[in-house]
Amino acid sequence: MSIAPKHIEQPSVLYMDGVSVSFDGFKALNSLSMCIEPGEMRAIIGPNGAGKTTMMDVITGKTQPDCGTVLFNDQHDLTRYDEAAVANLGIGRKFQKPSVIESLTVFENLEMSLRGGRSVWQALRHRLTAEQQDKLDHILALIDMTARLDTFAGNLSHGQKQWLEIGMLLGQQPQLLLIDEPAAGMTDEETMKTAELFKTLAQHHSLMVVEHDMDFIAALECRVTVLHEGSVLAEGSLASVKANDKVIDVYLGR
Amino acid sequence: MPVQATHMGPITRLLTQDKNGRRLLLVIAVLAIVVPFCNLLFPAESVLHISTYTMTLLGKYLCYALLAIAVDLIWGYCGILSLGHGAFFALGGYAMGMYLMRQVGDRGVYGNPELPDFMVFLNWQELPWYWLGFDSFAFSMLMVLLVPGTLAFVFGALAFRSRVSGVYLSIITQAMTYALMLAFFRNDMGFGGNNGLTDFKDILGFDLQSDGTRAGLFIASALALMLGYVISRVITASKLGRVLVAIRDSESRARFLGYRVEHYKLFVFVVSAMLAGVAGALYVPQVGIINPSEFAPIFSIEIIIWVAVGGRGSLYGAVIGAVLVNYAKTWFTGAFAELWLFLLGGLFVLTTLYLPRGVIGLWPPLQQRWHRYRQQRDLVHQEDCL
Amino acid sequence: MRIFVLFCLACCSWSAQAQLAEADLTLQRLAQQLAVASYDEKSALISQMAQLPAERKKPLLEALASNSLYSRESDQRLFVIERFKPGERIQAFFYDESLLIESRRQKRDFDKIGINNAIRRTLSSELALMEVSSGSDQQRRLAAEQLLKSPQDIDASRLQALIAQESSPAVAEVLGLVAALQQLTSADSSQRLAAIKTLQRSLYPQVRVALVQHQGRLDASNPLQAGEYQLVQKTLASIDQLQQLNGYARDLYFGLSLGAVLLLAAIGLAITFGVMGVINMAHGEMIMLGAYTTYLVQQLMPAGSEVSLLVAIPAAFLVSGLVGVVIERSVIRHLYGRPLETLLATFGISLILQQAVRSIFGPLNREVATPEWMAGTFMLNPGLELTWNRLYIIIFSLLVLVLLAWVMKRTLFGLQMRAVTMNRPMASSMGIRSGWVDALTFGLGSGIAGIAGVALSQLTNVGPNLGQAYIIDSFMVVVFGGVGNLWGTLVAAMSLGVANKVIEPFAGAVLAKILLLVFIILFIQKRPRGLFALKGRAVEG
Amino acid sequence: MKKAVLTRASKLFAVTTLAAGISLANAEDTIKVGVLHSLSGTMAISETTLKDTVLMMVAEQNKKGGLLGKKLEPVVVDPASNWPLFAEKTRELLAKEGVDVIFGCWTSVSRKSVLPVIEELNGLLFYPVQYEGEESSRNVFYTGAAPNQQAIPAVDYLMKEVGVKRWVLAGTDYVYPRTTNKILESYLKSKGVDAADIMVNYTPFGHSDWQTIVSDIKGFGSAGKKTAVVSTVNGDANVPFYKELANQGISAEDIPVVAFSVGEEELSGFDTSPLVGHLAAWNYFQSADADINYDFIDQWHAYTGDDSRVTNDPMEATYIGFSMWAKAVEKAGSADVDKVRQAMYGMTVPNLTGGMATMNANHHLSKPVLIGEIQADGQFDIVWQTDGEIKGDAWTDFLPESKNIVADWTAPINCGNYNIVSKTCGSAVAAE
Repeated sequence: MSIAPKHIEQPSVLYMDGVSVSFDGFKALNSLSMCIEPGEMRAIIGPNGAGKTTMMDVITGKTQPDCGTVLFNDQHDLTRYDEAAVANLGIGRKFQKPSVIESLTVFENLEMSLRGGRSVWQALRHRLTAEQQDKLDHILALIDMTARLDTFAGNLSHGQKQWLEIGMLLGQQPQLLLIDEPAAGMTDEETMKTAELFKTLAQHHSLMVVEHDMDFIAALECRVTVLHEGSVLAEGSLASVKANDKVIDVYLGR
Repeated sequence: MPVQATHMGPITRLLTQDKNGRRLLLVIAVLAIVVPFCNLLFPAESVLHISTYTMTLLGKYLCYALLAIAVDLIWGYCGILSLGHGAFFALGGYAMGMYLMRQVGDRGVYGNPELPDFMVFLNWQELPWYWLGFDSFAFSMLMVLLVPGTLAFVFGALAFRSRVSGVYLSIITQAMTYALMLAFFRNDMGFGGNNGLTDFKDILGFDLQSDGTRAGLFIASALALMLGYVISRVITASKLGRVLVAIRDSESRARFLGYRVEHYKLFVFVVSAMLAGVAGALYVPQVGIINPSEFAPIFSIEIIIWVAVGGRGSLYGAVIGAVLVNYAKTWFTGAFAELWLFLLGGLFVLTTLYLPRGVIGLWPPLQQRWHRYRQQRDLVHQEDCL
Repeated sequence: MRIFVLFCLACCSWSAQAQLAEADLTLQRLAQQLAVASYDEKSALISQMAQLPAERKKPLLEALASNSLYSRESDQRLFVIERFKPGERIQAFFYDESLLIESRRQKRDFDKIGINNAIRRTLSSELALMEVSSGSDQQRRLAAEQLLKSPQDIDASRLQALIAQESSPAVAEVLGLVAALQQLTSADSSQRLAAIKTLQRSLYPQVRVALVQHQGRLDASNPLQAGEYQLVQKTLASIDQLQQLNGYARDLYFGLSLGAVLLLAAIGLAITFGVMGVINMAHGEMIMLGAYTTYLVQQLMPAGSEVSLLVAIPAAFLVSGLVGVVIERSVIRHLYGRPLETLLATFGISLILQQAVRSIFGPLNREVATPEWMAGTFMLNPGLELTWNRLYIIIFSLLVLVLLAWVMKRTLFGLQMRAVTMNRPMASSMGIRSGWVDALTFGLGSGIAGIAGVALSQLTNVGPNLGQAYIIDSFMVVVFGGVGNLWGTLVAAMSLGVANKVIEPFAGAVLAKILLLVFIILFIQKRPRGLFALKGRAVEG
Repeated sequence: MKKAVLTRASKLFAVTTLAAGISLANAEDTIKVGVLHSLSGTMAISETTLKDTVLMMVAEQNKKGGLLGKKLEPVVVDPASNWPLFAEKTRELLAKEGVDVIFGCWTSVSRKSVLPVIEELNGLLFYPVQYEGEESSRNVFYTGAAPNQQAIPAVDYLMKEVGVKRWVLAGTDYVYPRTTNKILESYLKSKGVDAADIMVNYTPFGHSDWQTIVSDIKGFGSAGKKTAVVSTVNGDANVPFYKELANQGISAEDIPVVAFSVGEEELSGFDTSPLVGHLAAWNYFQSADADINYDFIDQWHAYTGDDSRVTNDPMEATYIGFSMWAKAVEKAGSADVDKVRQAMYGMTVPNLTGGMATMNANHHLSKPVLIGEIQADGQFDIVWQTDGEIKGDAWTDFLPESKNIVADWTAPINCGNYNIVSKTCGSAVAAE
């Protein structure tokens, strides 16, 4: 299947067209095209080396593509921005390995993530406003860590770190969230709780979730894109994708 | 509790929360008053007299302590391991040295009112342009900040924008100080070559040989150290400080949170370089000489070692480390002239192996033991009462 | 008939012997005069002695040239004394008498037959003349080259006779040049022109000097001399052109040899720092230990000084390697994952090692002899003499690198080493004893540093500060080349060496070094992970 | 070899126990002798020997019953080749230890660093190394050579005896070579040497790659005129320099090198056989033929327990300084600095080359100048020497700015930089 050329009347949060990246001759992304609409939640699956992480690197400004277009909100050419600028445009990223600041407390981690005040001078003069305090309380409640706000992030369990990182994403108030394998290392119960959380989030944000756990993806109840060798292999509902012959061949099939 | 703390101003927070810092400031303040007092007011025979030797030695330690704080600020809090911080220290020192040299005026051995002795000696006809202005104290003090600051800015802007990090950054800072050392060794540079700048006469009209001036310099060093500590503490206690820690622990997380890591690194690198410059400027009049060996890479490594011995990432640990290692060096080179390298080397190895958090890492366990002892004693006491 | 011939031969040999004996007596008489002669008189005496057909004149003159000829005050007997040290025996030259030195004060009894550099010059040209008619091809050529320095010292007809009987074309050519230099001052212009033609393609510096002097004697405006003047000028121009090419070649060679030194110094660090991630400040001291091992090996086998250097290579590898293993097991083992603390600990170790060496061997530099086969120069052409030791060091450094690359890529140990450094837990779970591999890897890096010490002992001071001189350069090379990449280290070392030597002639040694440091700083901005950085996701972290 | 190592180790042990013991036996009835030489760092290679020399002299003096009935007590500190540390240690010696005299320093910069402290606290320093001159401090006695006691005679020798017409002045880039070369340049030009026949080259400290420079020297020397190299290359850089000279086949007959910083000790670090005939200029060589010298060498070997140890010029300078100081203390009847200083002027003691050393009022010695040729055994063969002793000149006459300055610490002048034209002390006044 092929993605239709971009129509102005169909707005998108993220638009990628013909993106290719190669490392020393190895094609990590091969003319990848994809489009995410406002408020959409999208799950990405694909075998190892399919280019999932590289795709996220390209979106977040970490890796420069060799060619192709990456547009955010139909106006910002993301290839011209670096990580910090992309983040400040409103794209949050969660890594596969939980990446929180271990020698800061839960509270300090979240405080750092709050939107605004990114310049050195603002950071030096920073005071927490009542509005920001409310926002923090809200996030703490959402990720269920109100009781742990003084704990050093390094002392949290794996699952808690994942949640803290998601909390930090929320603090950024991004339009688009890129989430890499959130369910890895979580108990079944935590996994389902996370899926519920994402569905809540999807009411206000666009989400792109990379995941291996099929149960989790099923619980998300969203469109699924299958990546293979750096390009899109199939796209549609989980059921339709699962029925796709090509997908069965490379990924699900024996 | 931290919720409230963040509502308070950083300085208030510093005073209420930084218990060890308060103790340190108190100790320095007491030193700043007592040492000059005992030196000037008590006669040499008195038991209370503190000799000029001890005072200049302590003054030197204070300068080193400020330098160590500068290094701890970037290494302990931001993870930038600079193996070239001696360069900023030396540049500050040279700026001060140039002022002191100009103050000599026509009292040099050749009596040239314009040129320092070494220039007369090497046939310089006129003062090079970069020496202009150093007859003014204000200008020189500005240069003490600006020269190291500008070098740090240019170097940092290049390196941090290109995302040079880790050992690569350490090695190019080392290359920087090494190149500067070679350059300053050249007599053609106009900084006195290997002999450097020496034979100073007075500062702001006060005779450098007099005890009063030395006491004044000692107080100035103590004040500079206290100020340097407070500035560093204000930075580390603010949100800026937490961003620095975030950069140290996970640079990419900080980036993806939208912080321009290079700006933060650059800011703190420049501040640190300026602190180092001030330390150098106060050091020079007290030891009486500035020479390119302060640029030697080994010296910069030694600074790192002071901080590591004291314990990085706490600021007061750096102060303790600098004083401790330098005191050990003073003592060893006098008492065990032939063996001191064994002792110093052994100290470094043992510290790394058994005190990974430095000397200050010893404190919490001791404190805990003390508390337990007190509790037990109280318990026994209570039982006795019963 | 046969008897007659035999008789004649006997007669001849007897009379020859008688002549020889007589010549030796004259030699002795002249030699004894040396003791009281002035420097000018000595020169004359030496020339006279050189003319004698005496058998022993060569050893005598050689002893004189090496400043070891003494005359005993009491009886003017001549003695050869190599070193005046109590406990050594000295030998009289013309008499069968030997003497044990008991005290330094005995030196009083002897007068040294002093020579100065002018006499040394006369002596060496006389000795060269003696050798030019005897000795091997190589010796004869060297002797002939010696004659180039003072062509007027030799009689023209004698020179022609030498050329006529010379069998080796190479020696004959040099002798021809000597003759041409002589003819350059001839009054006959056709002879001069022929001489200039002979000299045309010669790159010996003496030839150029002689031509420049000759040009000075000529008057360009004189029509009789104009042609000759132009010929000289043309010859000089072509010589200069060739010399310029030689200059480039020389700079390149110097650069490569400096690069080889940098490479040797850095290779060990490329393992301990590059592969293992230990910021090894004690690396320089491993080099120093290697150099001291070379010294010790030479002390232990004084007679076999020619091979001692070869013995020192494995010895230095073992000594430094063992020290490395001990350091790894006792200190560094506890510090994996804390690279910056390895800096602190190894710095401490380097101080301890420096002081240990200073305490055991003293602060003075130690003498490491250069074996005969490494000394001196080889001649690519007469204008381009290159030093043997540098050539050996270039080859040696490449050998070490290739050997190391082979160990890393092709042996089981290399495989385990790479496995452990890439993924320690995985390697351990596969049954690799990672602790053991770590120790050996560190030992390997240290041992190679020790080998570098053997090479450096040939070039520089063997003293407690040896290591300090190379540690910073080593780090620069490894980082410039890209940490963890052996070929990067090679390219970095060689390019820094050559660049340094290309810049040095016009910027000076210091500025060249400063420029290179600035270049490295800027280069790292462009490629933050050195020349040969690994790309892609593997580097992430 | 093994024995030497063992004795060294045991000596080390002895010294440490001694050091520990001394601080305990800190009694009033001793005269304290400070020793301020680097025992670690880059200068340890040269300075450690001088520390041992002083300790040997002290032990010798104590065997003779000390001075004024008191024992001498050495106080050894290690300024670790760190220049600010020299100043600090001087203060420690004078203020904390209360030493009566200091023997120490090697490099000019260390002396410059010590100078303000020793003047402030009115101490007494004996400085035993040849240096650039242009200095005379009330509190320092300079027992090494001034430029007129080393450089000028050496150049004279090369010019007159060897017929050198073309000169390479090669040195390490610091003040001693710079000054010496400046003096020599002006001296050579005054003797009619063309500027094109002088090549000046400076290298950094510890320079180790001499290929290009030696090859340049070779090129410069092949221009047909007799060429010589005047080397003020310092310390560590000498070994690679000489090794490169040997390797590139520059022999003494072609281009002799005369060095001012290379003595027996430097030569003991490498094989000198390819360097036979190269020269050095000093005020002393170990090969000097004098009874007092043989005694000194025997004493040195006995003290170090190693009879391969060599002696050198700075050791002789230390020896002279110590003997003079001891004699001055006896003469003054006190170790008080000012009294000793007064007693020093005109003081004469035998030097080790068979002559007499006299201390002049400018704090510099009168010494003979010797030229030696390097021998295969690492010793020098003395080929030339001045007729008598030459008086050290604190301020050279060959530089315009110091031409009119003299030093004289006796009445009525009593000044280290006295301008003989304006007849004032300190040129500051003279300039007005």
